[in-house]
Amino acid sequence: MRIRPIARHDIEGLKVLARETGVGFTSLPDNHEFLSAKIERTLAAFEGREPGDDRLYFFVLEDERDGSIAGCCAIEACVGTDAPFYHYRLGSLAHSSVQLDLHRTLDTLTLCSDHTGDAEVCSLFLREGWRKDRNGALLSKVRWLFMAQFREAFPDKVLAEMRGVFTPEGRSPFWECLGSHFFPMDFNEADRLTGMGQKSFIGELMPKFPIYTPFLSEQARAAIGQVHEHTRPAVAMLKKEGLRWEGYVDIFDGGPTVEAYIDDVRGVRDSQLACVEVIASDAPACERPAVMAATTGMADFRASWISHAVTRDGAGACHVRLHRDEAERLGVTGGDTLRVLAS
Amino acid sequence: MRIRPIARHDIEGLKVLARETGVGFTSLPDNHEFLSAKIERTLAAFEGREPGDDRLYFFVLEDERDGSIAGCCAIEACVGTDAPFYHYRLGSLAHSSVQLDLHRTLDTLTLCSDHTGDAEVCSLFLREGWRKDRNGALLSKVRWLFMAQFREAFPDKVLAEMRGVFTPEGRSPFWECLGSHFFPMDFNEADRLTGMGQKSFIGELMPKFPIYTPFLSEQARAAIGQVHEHTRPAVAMLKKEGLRWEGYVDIFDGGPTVEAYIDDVRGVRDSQLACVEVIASDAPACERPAVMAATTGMADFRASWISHAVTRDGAGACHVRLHRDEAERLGVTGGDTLRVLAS
Amino acid sequence: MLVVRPAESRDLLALERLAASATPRLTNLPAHRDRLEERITRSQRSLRAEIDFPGDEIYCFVLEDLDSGEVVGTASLRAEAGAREAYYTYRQETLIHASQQLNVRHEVQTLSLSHEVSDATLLCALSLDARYRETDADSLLRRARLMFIAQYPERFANELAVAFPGYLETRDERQVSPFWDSVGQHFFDRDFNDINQMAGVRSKSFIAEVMPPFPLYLPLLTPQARAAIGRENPRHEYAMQEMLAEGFSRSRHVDIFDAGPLLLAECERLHTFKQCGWHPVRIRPQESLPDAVPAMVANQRLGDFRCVLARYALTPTGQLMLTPQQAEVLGVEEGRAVLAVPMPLPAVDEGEL
Amino acid sequence: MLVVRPAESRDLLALERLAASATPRLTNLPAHRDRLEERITRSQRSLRAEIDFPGDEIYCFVLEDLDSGEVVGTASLRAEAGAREAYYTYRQETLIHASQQLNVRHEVQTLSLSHEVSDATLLCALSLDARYRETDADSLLRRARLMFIAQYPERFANELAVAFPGYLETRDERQVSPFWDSVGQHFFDRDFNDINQMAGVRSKSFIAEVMPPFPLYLPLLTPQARAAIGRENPRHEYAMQEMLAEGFSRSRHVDIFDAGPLLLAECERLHTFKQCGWHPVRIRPQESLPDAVPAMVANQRLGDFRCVLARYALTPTGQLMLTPQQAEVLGVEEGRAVLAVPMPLPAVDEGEL
Repeated sequence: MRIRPIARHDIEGLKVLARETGVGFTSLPDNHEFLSAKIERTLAAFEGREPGDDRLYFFVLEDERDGSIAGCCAIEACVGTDAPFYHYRLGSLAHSSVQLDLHRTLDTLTLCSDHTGDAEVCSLFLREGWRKDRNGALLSKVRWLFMAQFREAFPDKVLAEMRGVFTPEGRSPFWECLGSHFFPMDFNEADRLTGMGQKSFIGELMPKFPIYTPFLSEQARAAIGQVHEHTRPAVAMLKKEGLRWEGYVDIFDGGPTVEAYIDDVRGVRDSQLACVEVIASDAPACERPAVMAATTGMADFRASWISHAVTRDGAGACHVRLHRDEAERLGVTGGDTLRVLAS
Repeated sequence: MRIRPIARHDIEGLKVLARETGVGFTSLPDNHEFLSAKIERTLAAFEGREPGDDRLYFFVLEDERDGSIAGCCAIEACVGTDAPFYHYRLGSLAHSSVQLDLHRTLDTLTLCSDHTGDAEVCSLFLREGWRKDRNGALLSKVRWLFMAQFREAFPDKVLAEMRGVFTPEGRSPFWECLGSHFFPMDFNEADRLTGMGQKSFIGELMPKFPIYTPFLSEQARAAIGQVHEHTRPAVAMLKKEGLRWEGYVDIFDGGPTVEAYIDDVRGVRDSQLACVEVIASDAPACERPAVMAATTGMADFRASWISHAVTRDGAGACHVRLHRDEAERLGVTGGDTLRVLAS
Repeated sequence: MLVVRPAESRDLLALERLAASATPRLTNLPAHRDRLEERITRSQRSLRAEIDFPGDEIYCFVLEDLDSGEVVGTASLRAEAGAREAYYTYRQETLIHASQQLNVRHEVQTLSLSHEVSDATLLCALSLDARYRETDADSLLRRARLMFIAQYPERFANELAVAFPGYLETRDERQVSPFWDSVGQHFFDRDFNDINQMAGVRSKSFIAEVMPPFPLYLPLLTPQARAAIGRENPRHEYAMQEMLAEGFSRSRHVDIFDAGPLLLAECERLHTFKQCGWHPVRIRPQESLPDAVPAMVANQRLGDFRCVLARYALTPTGQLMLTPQQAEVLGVEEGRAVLAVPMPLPAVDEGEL
Repeated sequence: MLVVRPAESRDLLALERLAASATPRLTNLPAHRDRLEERITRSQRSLRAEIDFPGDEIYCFVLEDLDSGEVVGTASLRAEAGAREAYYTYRQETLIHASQQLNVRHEVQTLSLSHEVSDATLLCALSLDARYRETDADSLLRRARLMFIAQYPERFANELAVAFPGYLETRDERQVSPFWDSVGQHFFDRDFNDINQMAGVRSKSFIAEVMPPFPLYLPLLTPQARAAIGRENPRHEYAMQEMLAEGFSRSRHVDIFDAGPLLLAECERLHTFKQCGWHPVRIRPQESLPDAVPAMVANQRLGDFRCVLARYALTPTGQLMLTPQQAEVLGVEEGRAVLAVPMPLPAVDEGEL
C-alpha cells in the first residue's frame, strides 16, 4: 500500500469512495463535476501551477499491485481564501459589579473567521476492507511528512475539523437548539451546502451577536466541543500529534476544531531525512509497521510504511534500509533521500 | 544572589522597589497598605493557607550577604477569580457575498475574559545596580522552575502581559484612538486603577460590540500586539521559552499578552531533579552562569545560579555539584534534591 | 367621597401598608420606610418648586376615602422617567437575516436593552386597597394624574409612559417570573423577588447597566419566557384595558425584569386630555343635582391639588354643578373654574390596533 | 401652466434625462433605461390595481410644463418603503456606559442598522430641471404627492418618510461621501459612486444585509464622517426646509450610504393634510379671477390624477374659481369638487424643534 497524489484516472475510484463515505462526510459528495474539479485543483497544486493560496493536496492510498484505491486524505494549504471560513468560538466574558457584589464569568459563542489562512487536514477516508495494517495511521500521518518536507508551502497553523455529537437517531442537539432557528433548512442540507464550499450563507444567516451558552439547552451545551463517538479515535490520533482544542467549534454541530502550530506537530518536528540503502530481498509481512517513509519530490510524492528502523551513523547522518519491493513502491534507489518518521 | 519568597520584613525593601519602578509599572504602586496586603497574600499562598484560586507567589531577589532586595517577580496562580480580567482579542470575521462578488476578512477587537483561570507571570523588576550577572534571567526563569516543581498548583495555561507601544512623549496611540473615548480619565489613571485590582469599571465602560480595526487610526492599528521598546528583551526571553502571542491585547495600550500551555514551556519541560554533591570550596566568580537551581520545598523555596553543569550517571539519574557557598545560599546539603535547568 | 391629593408626611404609614400589599410587588414602590419618606419629601419639594421643564421631580398622590378618613391608594408621576438615571427597557426588534445565495429572508426577533423611554413622563407606583379594586375609585386614582398633567403641561413630557407588572407564575407557593428565569437569572444568579427588592431599594438602572448590551435572540429563550413578553399580570388586566381605552398604546418596550408591557401615548391623544374642559362651579344641594355620568373634577391648585369623583352635571350654560361638600373638598366657591372630564371611556378593541 | 400627473410610457426619455441630471445622483432613480421603463409600468399597474392596504406599489409622477409641452420633473411614491425588501437606515442611538465604581456615566453615540422605517410610505426619486429649482414648480412637484395621498389614504401608510441626499465633498473633481469613506468603504472597498450605482441597479437592501449588524461607535469615525451624519446635501436645503415647514421632522434615522437625513411625519400632522379641502369648481375667465395666494388643486381621479398650480380664489360660499384652461387640465366641469390647499407654509425655526 502506498500514498500518492491523486491523478485524473482516479476519478472512478474516487467516486467509489464518495459513495461509500455516506451521510455526514460532506467534503466528498458523489458528484462527478465536484470531484473532478477537486482533482484538477490537486494537480495544479502538485505541479506547482497554483502559486496562490487556493492549493489542495489530495492523496490516495493505492494498492500498488492492482492500482485500486483504498482511501484518501487531503491538505487544504490555506482555508478561507476562496470562500469564507466560519467557526463559533467559545470565549468568556466577565460580568462584574463591585456594588452589586457580582462577579461571574459567562461563556459565549461568537461567530468568527479566525482560522482564515490556516492549513487544514481533511477528507480522510479508508474503505472498510482496508482498515488494517495501520493503513489509517498512514493516511493520517502522511500529511505531517508532506508538510515537513514542503514546509514553506504552508502557513504557521494547521487545523482539523471533527464531527460533533449526534444522537443515535442522527439528530444534532447543538443544531436543534441553535442553528435550526436561523437556517430555513435541515441539518443535512446545511451541511451539504457547506461541503460544496458554499459558505457565504453562514455569515448571512447565523447570529452575529454573542450567544451566551447558558441560554442553550443542556444537551446543546454538553455538545460544545465534543465529538461523535466514531470520531474519537481520529481525535485521539491528532491529539497525540499535539493538536489541541482551543475553543473553536463547528457552526452546525458544535464539534471541535483541533489545531496546532505546524512546527509543533510531533510528526513534523520528529521526521527526518535519511539516506536509502536497498536490500535485495522482499520485505517480510508486518502487521504493525513502525516507520513511515516519504519521498522528497512533490509531483511524484510517495509514502508508505517500511520495515526497518532508522539508524544513525557516527557523523549523525540517518540511514534507512529498504527491501527491494519497498524501494520499488516508493520509486527510490540506493543513495536517494527519504523523509522518515518513527512512531 | 538568590530568589526566595517575600517575607513580612521585606516591606521596606519592597517600597524601595515600588518607588523605583516609576510610572507604567502599575502592579507595584508605592502604597503601604497595598504592598503589605500583597505580602500577606503571598505568605498565605506559600504557607498553604489559601487553598483556593486567589494565590499569589511573590518572590524577591536578595543579596544574601546583606539581605538587601535587588528585584522581584511573581506568579498569580489563577487570574480573574477575584476581579474580572479583561482583554481585547484580535479576531477576524469573514464578510462575504457571492452576489456582490465580495469576500474580505476583517480584523476585529472584541472584549473578552478568555484568560480567566490561567496563571500569570508578572511583577518582574530588577533594580538598576543589579542589572548584570544574569540576575534578570534568574528572576524571569525561576518562575518556570517553581511551576515545574509545584505543577499541580497551577492550571493548564500561563500568560504574561507586555507593555504596549508609547511615543517618546509617553502617549499611547492605541489608548488615544480607542480607550480615551470611553474612559473619562487619562491613561495613567485608568492604568493605576487597574493596577490596584479595580477592574470592574473596564467591563462597565469599554465598548462591548466588536471594533473593526480599520476604524482605528493607522498608529493605533500599528500598536496592536506591539511592545514598548524597553519590553522587547523581556518578550524575547518569554518567546524563547515558548510563549506566543495569540491575539490577546491589553485593553488600554494594545500591548500583547503572550501565553503557553505550562507543560510546553521550555523551562518547565526541560527542568529536572538532580541529587546534590557539595564541594568544600567557594564558587569562582562567573559572569554568565548557565545552570539555575531551585530547592524543592515550597515555604522555604530558594533559587540561584550555580556554576557546575548537571551530569547524568549510568542509571540516568542527574547529579549536580555545588560549591560550599552555593549550597549555603540555597540551604541544601549533600544528598538533597534540587530542580535544575540548564540554559 | 373619594379624593386624590398630594401625599403628605402623615400618609407615611398608609403608603407603607399600600406598598406592602401591592400585588405583585412594585419595584418603584418599595415597602421600605426610608424610601417612602424620601418620596413624600421629594414630592412636596417638587410641588413647591418653580418648574419650566420636566426634570427629576416626583409627584406622589394618595387616594383618600373621606367617608372613613382612610388613605386607600397611592400613585405617582415621575416627571422624566430617566432624569436621575436612565430608564431601561427591553425593546422588541426584528433582525432580518437574508441570504441572497439561498434566496431566503428570515426574520429573527430580538430584545435589545434600551433607554429611549427615559425622556417620557412615567405614571407609576400605583397601589390600591383591594376593596376598591376595579371600581371608580381605581379609575380615579389612575386617571387623576392625567388631570394634574393637563393643568401643568410644562412640568411633564409630551410623551407619557405607563408600565404594567409582568406575567408571573406561582411555583412552590412563590411568585416567579418565567422571563427573569430565562434571562436575568443567567446574569445575576438571584431570583426574581430578590432582584426586584434590590432594584426597589437601590436602583433598577444600576442593575440594567450590568446586563450585557447584546440583543437577546428570542428563539433561545424558553417558551414560557417568550410567552411572557409584553404580557401583563392578570391582576392588572383591568387597569391595562382602561389605559388602552384612555388612548395609550402598546409599545415595542417591555420591562427588563419581568417583560411586562409598557404603554405609551402622546398627551394630546388621550381621551382625558381631549375631553376635559374648564367649567365655572355652581353649588347645589346634593338632592337637587340632576343625574349624570360620573366625572373627575379637579381644582386649579398646584400644592393643594384635589381631584374628586363627581357627576358630569352641566347647566345649559356650561356650569358644573357640585355639592357643597364637593366644593369644599376642592376648595372652590361658586363661580371658580374647575377642570372636569366625564369618566366613561370609549370601548377599545385591541384586535384592531 | 404646470401640472403633475402619473408618468406614462412616452415620458421615458424625459425620465432618463432627469435621472442623469439629478445632483447628487439618486440611488432610487437610476439613470438606467430598463429600470425606468420598469418603474413606469409598475406605476401604471399600481394605479390600475384595487388596493386596500399599502404594499409594493410605486407611483411615479412627472411634472409637465404645458406651455412648452416639456416634462421637467419627476417624483415617486413607494407605498411601503420595505415592501419588497427591507428599507435599511442607520439609526442614531445613545448607549450609556456607566460605572458605579467610578461614579461616572458616559454616553456613547452609535449608529445601528435598522429596518424600522420599512413600513412607512416613502416620498422619493425627485428630480427637477435646474431652471425650475426653488420655484413654485419645485414645491408643486414635491407636494402634489401629498395631495395624492390625501385622496387615497388606504393606499398608503399613516407614516410618511422622505430621505434627503447626504453631504458630499468634492475631491479631485469627484463627489465623494465622507461618511461612506469612513464607514462603508471598510466593508466594501468600493467608492461611493460605484456602490451608489450598484445599489440603484441592483438593490440597496442587498448591500445593507452584508454590512455588519453591530453598532458603529461614532467616536471611531473620522470627524468628517461624523459631521456628515444627518446633514443634507446643500443642493437640497431648500427642499428640506420646505418639508420641515410642511410638518415633517428630523428622525433618528440616516441613510446607510451617505448619512443623509430621513424626515418622518404622520399624515395628520402635515400642513397639506390639515389645510386641504374639497371645493366645488366655479369656472371663470382668467381676467375675472381675484388675486389670491397660490394653491395646489387636484382632481378626484386615480389613474388620471392631475394636480395643478392655481390660485386659492374662493367665492364667499366656498367655491374655488378656476380658469377654463385649469379646469380642462384637471378634467373637471363647473360644480365638480376638487381638492385644494394654499401653497404657503408656516415658517419653521429648526432651533425650536
